[in-house]
Amino acid sequence: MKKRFLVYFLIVVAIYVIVTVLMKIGVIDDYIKLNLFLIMLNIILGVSLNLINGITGQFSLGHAGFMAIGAYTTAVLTTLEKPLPFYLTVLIGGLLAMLCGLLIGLPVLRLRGDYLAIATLGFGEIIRVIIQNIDYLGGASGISDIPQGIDWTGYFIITVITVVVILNIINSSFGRAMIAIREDEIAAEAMGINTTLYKVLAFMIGAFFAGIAGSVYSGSFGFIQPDMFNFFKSIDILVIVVLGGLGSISGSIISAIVLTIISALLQNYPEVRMILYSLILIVIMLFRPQGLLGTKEIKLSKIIPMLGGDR
Amino acid sequence: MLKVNGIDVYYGAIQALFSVSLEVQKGEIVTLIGANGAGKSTLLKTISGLIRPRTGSIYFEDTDITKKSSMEIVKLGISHVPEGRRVFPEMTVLENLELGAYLRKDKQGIKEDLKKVFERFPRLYERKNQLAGTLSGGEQQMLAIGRALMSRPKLLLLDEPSMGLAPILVTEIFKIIKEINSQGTTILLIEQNAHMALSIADRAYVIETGKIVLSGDAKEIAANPEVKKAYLGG
Amino acid sequence: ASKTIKIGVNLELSQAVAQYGQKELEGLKLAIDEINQKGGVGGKKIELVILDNKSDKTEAQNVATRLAVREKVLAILGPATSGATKSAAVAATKYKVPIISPSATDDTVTVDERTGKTKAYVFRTCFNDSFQGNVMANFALKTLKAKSAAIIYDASSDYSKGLFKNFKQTFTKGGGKIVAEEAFAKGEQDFSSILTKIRDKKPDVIFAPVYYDEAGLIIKQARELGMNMPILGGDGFDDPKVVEKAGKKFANNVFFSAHYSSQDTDSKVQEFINKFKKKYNTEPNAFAALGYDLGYFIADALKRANLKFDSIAKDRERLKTAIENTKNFVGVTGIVNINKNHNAEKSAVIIELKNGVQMFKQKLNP
Amino acid sequence: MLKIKNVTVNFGGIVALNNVNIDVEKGSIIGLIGPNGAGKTTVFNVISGIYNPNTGKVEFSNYDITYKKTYQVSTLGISRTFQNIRLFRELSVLDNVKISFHKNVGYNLFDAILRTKRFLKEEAENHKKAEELLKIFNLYDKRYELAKNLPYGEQRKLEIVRALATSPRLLLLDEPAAGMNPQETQELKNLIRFIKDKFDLTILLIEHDMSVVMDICEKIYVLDYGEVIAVGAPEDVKNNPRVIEAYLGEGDLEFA
Amino acid sequence: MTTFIQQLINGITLGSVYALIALGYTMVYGIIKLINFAHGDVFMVGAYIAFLCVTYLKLGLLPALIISMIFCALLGMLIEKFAYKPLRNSPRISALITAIGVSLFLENLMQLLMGADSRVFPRLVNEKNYHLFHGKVVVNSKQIYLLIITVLLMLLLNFIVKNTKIGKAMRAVSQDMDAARLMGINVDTTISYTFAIGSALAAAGGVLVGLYYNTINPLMGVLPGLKAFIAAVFGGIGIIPGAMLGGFSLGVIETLVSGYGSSMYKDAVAFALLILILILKPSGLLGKNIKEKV
Ligand SMILES: Nc1ncnc2c1ncn2[C@@H]1O[C@H](COP(=O)(O)OP(=O)(O)OP(=O)(O)O)[C@@H](O)[C@H]1O
Ligand SMILES: Nc1ncnc2c1ncn2[C@@H]1O[C@H](COP(=O)(O)OP(=O)(O)OP(=O)(O)O)[C@@H](O)[C@H]1O
Ligand SMILES: [Mg+2]
Ligand SMILES: [Mg+2]
Repeated sequence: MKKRFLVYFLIVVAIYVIVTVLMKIGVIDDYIKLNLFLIMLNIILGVSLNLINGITGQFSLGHAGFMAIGAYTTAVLTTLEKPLPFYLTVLIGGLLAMLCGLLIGLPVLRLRGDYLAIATLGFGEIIRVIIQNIDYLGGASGISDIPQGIDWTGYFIITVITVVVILNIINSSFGRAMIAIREDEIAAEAMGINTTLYKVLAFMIGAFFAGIAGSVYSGSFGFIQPDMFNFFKSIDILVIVVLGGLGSISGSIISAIVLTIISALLQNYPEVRMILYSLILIVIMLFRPQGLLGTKEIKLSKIIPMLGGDR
Repeated sequence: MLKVNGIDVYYGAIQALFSVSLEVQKGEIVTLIGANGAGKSTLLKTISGLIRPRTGSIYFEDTDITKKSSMEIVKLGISHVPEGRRVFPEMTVLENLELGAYLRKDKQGIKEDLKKVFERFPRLYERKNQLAGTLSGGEQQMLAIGRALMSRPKLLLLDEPSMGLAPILVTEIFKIIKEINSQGTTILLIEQNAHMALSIADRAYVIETGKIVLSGDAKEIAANPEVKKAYLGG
Repeated sequence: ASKTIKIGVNLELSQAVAQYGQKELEGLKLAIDEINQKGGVGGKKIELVILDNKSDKTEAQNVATRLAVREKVLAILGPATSGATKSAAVAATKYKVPIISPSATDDTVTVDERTGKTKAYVFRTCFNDSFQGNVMANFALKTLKAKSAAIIYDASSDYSKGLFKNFKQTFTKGGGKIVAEEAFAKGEQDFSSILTKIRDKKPDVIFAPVYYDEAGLIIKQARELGMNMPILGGDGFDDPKVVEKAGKKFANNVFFSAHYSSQDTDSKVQEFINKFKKKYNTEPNAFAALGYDLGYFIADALKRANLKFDSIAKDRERLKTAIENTKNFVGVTGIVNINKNHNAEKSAVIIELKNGVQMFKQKLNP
Repeated sequence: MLKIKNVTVNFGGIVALNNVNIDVEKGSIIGLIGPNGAGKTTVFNVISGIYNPNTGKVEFSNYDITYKKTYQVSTLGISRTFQNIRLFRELSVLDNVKISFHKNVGYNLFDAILRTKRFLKEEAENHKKAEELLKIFNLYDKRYELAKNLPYGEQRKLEIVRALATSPRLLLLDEPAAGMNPQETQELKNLIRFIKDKFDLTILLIEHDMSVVMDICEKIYVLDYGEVIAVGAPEDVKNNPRVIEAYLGEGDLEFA
Repeated sequence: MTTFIQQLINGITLGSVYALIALGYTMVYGIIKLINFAHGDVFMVGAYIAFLCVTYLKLGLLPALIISMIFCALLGMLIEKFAYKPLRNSPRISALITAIGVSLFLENLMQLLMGADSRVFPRLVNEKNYHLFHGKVVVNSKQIYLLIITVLLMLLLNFIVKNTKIGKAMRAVSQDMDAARLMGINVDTTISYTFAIGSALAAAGGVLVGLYYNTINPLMGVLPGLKAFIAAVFGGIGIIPGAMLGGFSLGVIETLVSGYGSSMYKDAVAFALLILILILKPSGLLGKNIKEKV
């Protein structure tokens, strides 16, 4: 247990150190850095939606709405006369999104499947339309010139925290309760699991991290507009999750990386960019119907056998 | 009439049947007994074309049906009553029966057969407009058999028709099987209730983890001490 | 030093608003081809590095960053829309590379929202929303003698909301009354319910700051509901499709502000229209004209910039200064002066549709 | 221990249970039999809170559980298996069992996120407990198999293990022997007796296999058309003419 | 009052458009439980094919409509074969992603081939306005056509599914694919037919909508597609009359909200109402709330 923890820890630190050094010597330029940010944002969004869709099996299409809440919270609070510290606004953004998750989750999570999808889609859109009509929030033109409050180190730490927290939840009795709901709600209830509670909990935690992603976005990209958080953004996040493999956190991470890189590479082909992108989506799904990793996780113990450990 | 020659069947990487051979003569009742997961249902599914064997061949009345689709196999006269009844739950009893005759074009013949099924299962006639999903287990079993008969099969494959039924219905179902057979339909029957199955069958096969280990006259098999111990409860 | 001058293009070429970006690119390419054929700028040809931002604001910043850091362009042309431009502006400021939008009309594109300071590297070559909104409000009040107006706008578009806001301000200040404010969202095709609502309010005019797709539908559906009052719009109306969609018999009593009039007898305008038709086999619209002007605009600035090709950062500064000093640049869409807020001061025209034909009505200077 | 009092359940027009009274004494094994569609499973569903009765009352240890939610019923100490197997199919055998420990878990969400000592200790304990349970049922060797890949009979057994893992006082088994051959059924009977003693259980059992019911039940309730038509010791029920007519039939086949 | 009637007419017209697309959506869903996100884009392709037939081949409305329906039927079958069939045994949501892929593909291919700019659909039918209540209520002849055609198609589709042999096969396939095979039903062909019919319907919808609004563009299917999906779910997904009812409800709700409330919040209020109704009726307007038999 201890040994494995140490190895993971060292790997994470190593990644951080290597990337930081590469940035210092200019191998990683600002363009790559920006795309690294996008990758990390997509990881946070994908992993958090995976908790709702993949682990708990609740078909949510409203993730962009939660992201919007975080994004606007930070945008507003860091542009006040007396701005709040950036990281405090990130926390507030996450918490507000979580609160919304609670308010939305309680009534709608009794719906199932596509009915739930429509209801969450609806709530995502409601959030967006409301923001769009609040002049204080810039209405349709959004908020620009948001101070930059976060750089590579902050991004990295927040991403690692998100992944670790969600993994730790999944690999606990609470995570197993959520998975049981996905597998068979009636059986889960019969085994003593308060399904409503855990559905709402998963929804709130997912919303929390989506809010954080929104905050971080505001604090690094400097401009937000309600449009950015529409239904299609939710679809984009869903694609990350399904492509990586429903329920697989490492899958979401890999798929966030792959999709972001593909998108960046396709910038060179303006005319056919989206055609290629759509074909890639289709082809990946045809060859890996369960997603890149299925429901499996990449585990160190499989790569480095001497670490042993359980399965 | 039916000849299965050394088939190997896989589910993905898992092999479920190992070089299984089996024969059914016209007019017979043949039963297949074996423990859970031995591969009985798999064999029936392979015969009716739901799964394909990797090697080996299956002949029905001298036609090679190994690579034929379910549709063609049904057309040739094989009907399969699957494990767990599999009636169409949101259709009425009547619609279920009509679907049994899906490939037939002789309206008059269908009408006659429908009448015959209702005569055999008066209970179904009473419930002909009820949705199949709301029938009780026994009624669903009758419907599944009736539906299979609607295609006028030469060979009827039955997969555990007595599962989950009340004792009184078990007796009833076996009676019906016997009757259908005596009217000219050949039957291949799978049963956990080996006792009953052996008592109505002409011949029997015993299957263990995907391999046929024993075959012969039903009476002889029933008397075999090994079989007695393993399948008849001592 | 290289043989070409690299200029980046960051436009909406796919997805939601590709129709604007694609048209601008057509105009822009036409202009740059002409310039290069005539020998380019100072003996060097202009090389466009064209990237698609897929109508996505994040991607607009991503593309701008790439053009600035990787492709090492001297300046970036585009994006077309205000939101994408504001997002790309973050990169422009960070990497000190000038960006020029041909059509981002939101007032705050070139100035910092909070400090009110001009963004050093952000420019545009079109007039902004407040100008157009004022122009149309004054036109309604003074020329049409309207006392009341209803507004239909796209709540998801900053362009539409910007015009709406400014029209309302000027119109009410001038003693007019806004009797209805109705919103819809992009992609809407059916306006009958809001029109029915407006019909009851009997306004003297309808102001619809929308793009041509919606404009045609609004005119048609209003007339079908028996509403014959004047319908006013902004430059979004300036496309032949408006008439095609509304139908000739309905395209009456419609007035809009535009960058130029295709009826303008000015040789520059007619020449452009002919060249465009020749190359692309369709009529140009306002976006195409704006894209075309942008090509000559950047060439003009490059000529005056005294580029030394010693360091890209220094050349960018020189180019920026040259853009800031643009005076009396003559384009198809009018004469452009860049003011201290990096906005283009240019004239607008008001066009009337009569039986589907564009008629020049008025010319208005800033 | 469990008292079902005058319970009636309607589905639209169908009366699934009509004024049913059932009494389960602590420490006993009670059988519930009756023709298909008689309402046996419905009784289980009412007890476990999946359906609410239209009228009547269910008491457990003198505590009214009529309108309790399913998970609350489980928390109070009643666990069940399902007639149509409802395992968590895509999960390992071990995880199927561990899920059932959830209601007794003592750490909270923050312990889990921060991996505190308390969390680690309890997880290790649960792991051990699950393995021990599986050993009893001879499923230990298959603990890492996915539940869906087990043969039918073992799936039924796993359902029982999973129910046991919630540490119930009352266990409801719905046709545990369905789809098993006589040999397997025999083993199952022994197993049920064994766990009853080992875990100090009370058991209510639905089964169509008379050899099971007659051998291990102390008392049998017979349902027909939603009504209790007979109650009593196995021998009495077996010879009750109403039960024979409605359910048992005239015994063996007499053809050939 | 007259305003209300006018608004109701507006709403029903808009609802017809939603319903028309929702029918195909629900039909495909009913059989293979797939949210066919590309449906809205087949609708767009249908409009373009008719547009091409009319403007370049100078065909009349009817031949253009028929060609477009046949073309889209084939397109639908092709999409099913290549993008959905290989995923039939995979999680439902995987096919949803390929559906999104197909949708993006069709949109962007059309943008590439025909340009992103919108096209004007030629006027092919004579329009007539009927003035009721002293001219206070206007009904357009196209609105009447649209409504009648939608209702007729719904009835036709319902008849096909309920009463014909192929319809029965479709229902059998939707309830139990393997059991359907055992009845001798060719499952692949049946699903193919379903897509063909659904896509032909979408094409008809595209042509009608193109005619009604006389404008088409490569993204015209996105919003109506989304709305139709919502309408189909709202009516009880998989239920044919439900799709129509859902479409009309959505159209009327949207119209009344913007007509009597605030148009700014139209979508938000419409969604809120939908969610409220769904919470009260969790399987849609016509969906039977079948409690799973345990
Ligand atoms: N769809 C499937 N995928 C993978 N393995 C399967 C599948 N269906 C059956 N198997 C495996 O194939 C083997 C044979 O199964 P089969 O259903 O034929 O057994 P059976 O003799 O009918 O058993 P039962 O008495 O339980 O019905 C078993 O080990 C089973 O786990
Ligand atoms: N959710 C439901 N909706 C409608 N009818 C139902 C429902 N659940 C059960 N029924 C009906 O209630 C009656 C009793 O069903 P139940 O499942 O309790 O029977 P059972 O005694 O368990 O039969 P079996 O031995 O076949 O399992 C049946 O007629 C059944 O069709
Ligand atoms: Mg079997
Ligand atoms: Mg039962």
